[in-house]
Amino acid sequence: MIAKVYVTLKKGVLDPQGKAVQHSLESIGYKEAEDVRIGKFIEIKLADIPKPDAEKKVKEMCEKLLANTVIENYRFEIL
Amino acid sequence: MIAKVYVTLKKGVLDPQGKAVQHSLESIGYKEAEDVRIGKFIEIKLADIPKPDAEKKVKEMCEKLLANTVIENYRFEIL
Amino acid sequence: MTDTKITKEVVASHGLSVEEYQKVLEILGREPNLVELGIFSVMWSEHCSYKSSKVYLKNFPTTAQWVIQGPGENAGVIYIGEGIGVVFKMESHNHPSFIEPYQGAATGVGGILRDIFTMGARPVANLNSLRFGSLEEPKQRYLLNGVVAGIAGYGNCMGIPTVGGEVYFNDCYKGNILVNAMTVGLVRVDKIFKGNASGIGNPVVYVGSKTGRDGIHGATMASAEFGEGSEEKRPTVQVGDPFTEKLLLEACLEVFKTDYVVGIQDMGAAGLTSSSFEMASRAGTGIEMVLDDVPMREEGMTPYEIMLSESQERMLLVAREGTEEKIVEIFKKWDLDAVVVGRVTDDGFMRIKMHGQTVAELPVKPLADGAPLYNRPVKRPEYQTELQTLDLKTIKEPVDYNDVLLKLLDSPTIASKRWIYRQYDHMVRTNTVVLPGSDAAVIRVKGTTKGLAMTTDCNSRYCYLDPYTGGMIAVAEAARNIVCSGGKPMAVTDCLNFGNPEKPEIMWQFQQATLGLSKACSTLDTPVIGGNVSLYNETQGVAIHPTPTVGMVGLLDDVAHHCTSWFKNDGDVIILLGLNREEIGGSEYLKVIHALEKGMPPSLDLTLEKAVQDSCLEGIQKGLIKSAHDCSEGGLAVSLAECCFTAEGHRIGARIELPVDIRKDALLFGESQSRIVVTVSETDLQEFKGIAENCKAPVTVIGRVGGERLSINDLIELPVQEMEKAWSEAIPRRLGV
Amino acid sequence: MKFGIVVFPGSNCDHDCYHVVKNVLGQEAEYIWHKETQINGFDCLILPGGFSYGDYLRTGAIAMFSPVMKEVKEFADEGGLVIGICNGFQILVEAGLLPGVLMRNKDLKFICENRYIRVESNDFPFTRLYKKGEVVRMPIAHADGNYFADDETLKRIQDNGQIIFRYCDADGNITENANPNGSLLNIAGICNEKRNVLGIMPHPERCAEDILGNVDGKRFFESVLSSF
Ligand SMILES: Nc1ncnc2c1ncn2[C@@H]1O[C@H](COP(=O)(O)OP(=O)(O)O)[C@@H](O)[C@H]1O
Ligand SMILES: [Mg+2]
Repeated sequence: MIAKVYVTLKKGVLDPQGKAVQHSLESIGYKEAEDVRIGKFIEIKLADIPKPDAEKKVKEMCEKLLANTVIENYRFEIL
Repeated sequence: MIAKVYVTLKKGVLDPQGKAVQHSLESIGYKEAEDVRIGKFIEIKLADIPKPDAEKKVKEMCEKLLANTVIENYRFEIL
Repeated sequence: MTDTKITKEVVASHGLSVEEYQKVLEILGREPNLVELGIFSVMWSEHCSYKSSKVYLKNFPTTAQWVIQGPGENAGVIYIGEGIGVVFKMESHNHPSFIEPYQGAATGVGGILRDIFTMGARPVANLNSLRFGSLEEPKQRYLLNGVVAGIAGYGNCMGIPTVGGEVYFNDCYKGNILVNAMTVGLVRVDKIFKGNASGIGNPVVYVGSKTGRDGIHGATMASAEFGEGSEEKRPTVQVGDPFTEKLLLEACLEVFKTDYVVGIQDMGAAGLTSSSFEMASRAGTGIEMVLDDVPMREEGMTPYEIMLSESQERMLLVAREGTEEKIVEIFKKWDLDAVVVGRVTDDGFMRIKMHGQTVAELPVKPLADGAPLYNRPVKRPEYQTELQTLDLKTIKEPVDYNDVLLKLLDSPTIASKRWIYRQYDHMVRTNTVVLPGSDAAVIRVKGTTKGLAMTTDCNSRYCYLDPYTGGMIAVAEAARNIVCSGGKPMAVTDCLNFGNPEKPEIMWQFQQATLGLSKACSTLDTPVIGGNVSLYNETQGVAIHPTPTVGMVGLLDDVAHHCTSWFKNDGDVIILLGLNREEIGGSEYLKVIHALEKGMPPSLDLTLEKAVQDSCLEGIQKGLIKSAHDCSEGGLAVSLAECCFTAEGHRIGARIELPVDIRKDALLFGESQSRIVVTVSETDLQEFKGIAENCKAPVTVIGRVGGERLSINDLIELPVQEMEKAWSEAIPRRLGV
Repeated sequence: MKFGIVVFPGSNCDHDCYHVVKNVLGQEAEYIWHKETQINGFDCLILPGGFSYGDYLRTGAIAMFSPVMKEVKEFADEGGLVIGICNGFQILVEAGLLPGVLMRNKDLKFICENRYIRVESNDFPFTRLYKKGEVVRMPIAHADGNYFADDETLKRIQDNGQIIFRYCDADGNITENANPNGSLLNIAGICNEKRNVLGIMPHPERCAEDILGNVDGKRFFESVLSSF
């Protein structure tokens, strides 16, 4: 079982990294990239546990460790 | 139009960050997280251009800047 | 938005008291609108107005022949000769760091750096003073990790070496950690810039990052006691962008080389509001600003949000008329926005416009300088007498002194901080002559023979037990550290961290501590040239120990004559300068071994202190002293142990014979002040003794350097390696790394 | 000899390199702004340490697109001497002038401290004045110095003698303990096949003066001089 977690910066939170990348893309000719936000993509290999348990656990992991909920949002899917 | 780019470490490339996170998860009681790999999740807001063009451009951005193909794979979707 | 009705609730939610709001009405002769209320609220917050502390700050000695700029500007400046000024200041970022340790600490560093380079100086060194609860708690480990990474992340990227600081662990900080950051910069004294909006008609230029909705009400947050619901305030955290700040630094320094700039100030707490009001107030002018032109990161921002945003990496600059375009050009080179957002006016009003409407119109002076000032009630706490009572007869002397020494070396407050400073780039700029790990850090001043020594110090347990003595000791200890590195103490910046000033007991602590600081600064001739106050460091009614952190800078005329704390060569003579007294109140020994924070802190005799410091400094300057290390937490035994192993890759033992005329635990672990352990070679002994006698400093030869063990009388006998292991692993072990 | 020191936005060891070249070695030095599209008259280029573009995305990744990099490549192709120190090394690998990548340190932390490194090869402009196998002490200061390359590349650079510096202990042993960041084969510095481009993670410019307590890095610069 695999959990895929997406951690993104909350709206309105400055993303210096995204800003620098957008700027760079623009300067090498990709004007169509109007905005860039950079987050994390985390893949977790889970032991085989019932899916509802997995959902619960992964949510906890996100809250406690994977996302900094002060400035980040997260979502995940379990496959 | 939004491009979502996922950059992940190639198989076989060590992921110290993933390992550290797995270790922390374990130490706070999440034994079911057997392996963790950490990648990037990049969202690009694109100007409205035809989708095939967008595909081509985003692929180029990935090859040139967003991923280092010595150690990373990428995939993307355009929405 | 401007139409929001100003109800009692709205006023209260802006942190203004009923009386304060009354004063607002008097000043305006009308009701403020919401934008105006927001401006009042941040300008009159404790953080910006110093309304509770000002009466006491007035007591600080602030002048000396070498002081070029005292308190009142973005940072103070001292003169070190050859046309060079040293600019330095310390500031707190306590509350934000508790909420988001990485970003809180990072933006704290970013803020203090801007205070320095806004003066026209190039920052050359960072320091910090950090305090956490016990590392046995996971939350505290998380906070330590985040804060250190944040300081490193910002300072390293800026290319400013972080050369020193201090870290304490005490339960009193578990709900209110302290993160105080200090920056030292160098400036040519004829090129100092100030926060002045003078010259009617001059353009007001906004430079740096775009404005977002970051940290709105941050300044008010820093002035409110933490309640249960403070986690809710999270989105007000700002994210730092050290890369942009690095560009801002270089761009500003480039602009400063021209004659385009009339005045400049960073947008720190309360952002555009405080920078514009303070600059206009200092110059006695007004400003008319058009907010539509402010570079914005988000859509639909209101005037209220723009004025109160605390987005980082921004400056407000007043330029000579006609130079606008050239300024814009320079900032453009560094990929930064620079936009004219207003003009200096002559009527003493701040007039703010947006969408063609005037959204605020406020008199500058009353807002900037007319904040209500409080002479808050003061009361010695009921518990103070009991706290200071310590009957030595009830304290059992230990059986195994080796064991006690090892336990003290393993106490995180005493232990090696290498895990922390290893994450800081402390060598960039190739000036760091004495790296972290000795007493004060020393950097050279390129192009001269000079060096600067710098340190931060405060033992807050002493301040808790007796704030007056504690305040004095903070200064004395800082000066002692400077002297041990070969510097002459020059001046002080402080960061006064206390609890809720509305409580008379806290205000008493504040009063006593600042009086103590003043006394020591006067006697040691180290004026206070700037600082910062952080109040309301309380959680659920429990305050931190009073923590008046002292940052001090000293001067070495010849940087080659610097000194480090560790023993150098076999056979060197070990000398104690100063006196051992039977003082164990407030010691780390009492806390770690007997679980008590009680008693009177060690006494401080400033005359003795001066004598000890003078003799040590002269001995170093004459090239006689090979190592110098002061006695602080853990007392003489810990100091001697540290001298054996703090050198990089070089351990060496010592044999010590101490005269025993006091309790043995006090002798070894008591924290009597005004003591320095120095070493000289046999051949220099007489000459140095002569110097010490001249200075009236008590000198005792206590032993010799050599071997692989430290032995003290028949009390301590330990392999250096074993002591080093305890000391160096204490923090990493607790962090589980 | 004339050195050019390339300044990217976020470079922060540019002044340090300049200082050593100019004031310690007494040579000519000039800064080169990263937007420069013409560079002439230099004998050696230094890409200094720092955080070009904030190290955002990946260290060195954004800087490789700076206009000046085209010039740097041409200069290197024509056999000019190019040194990348720390962030400069990271830029050179991202730009493909050197093989491999520099990943996050294995303990994920920024590390600043003195380290021992062993000089693996001295038939080479940048190390001529060191002895082969000599152990020197130099500061490191980086968060991403963990050298990685695929097996094939690694074998190739080994066979070609492109590994110039390796982390070791005080006695010159290449051990895991002596490796600060997880680098493969304890690699601290490599060169290209033509041996005119060098990447080094430690900072020789930080240990080239007596007052700083260590002069092991001085011979690095003197080597360059002597081979010119
Ligand atoms: N504890 C203090 N001791 C001396 N001066 C102080 C103290 N606190 C603040 N000051 C001075 O008051 C002025 C305003 O400080 P502050 O509001 O902290 O500046 P900033 O606007 O950069 O936050 C500065 O000149 C500062 O040096
Ligand atoms: Mg300021």
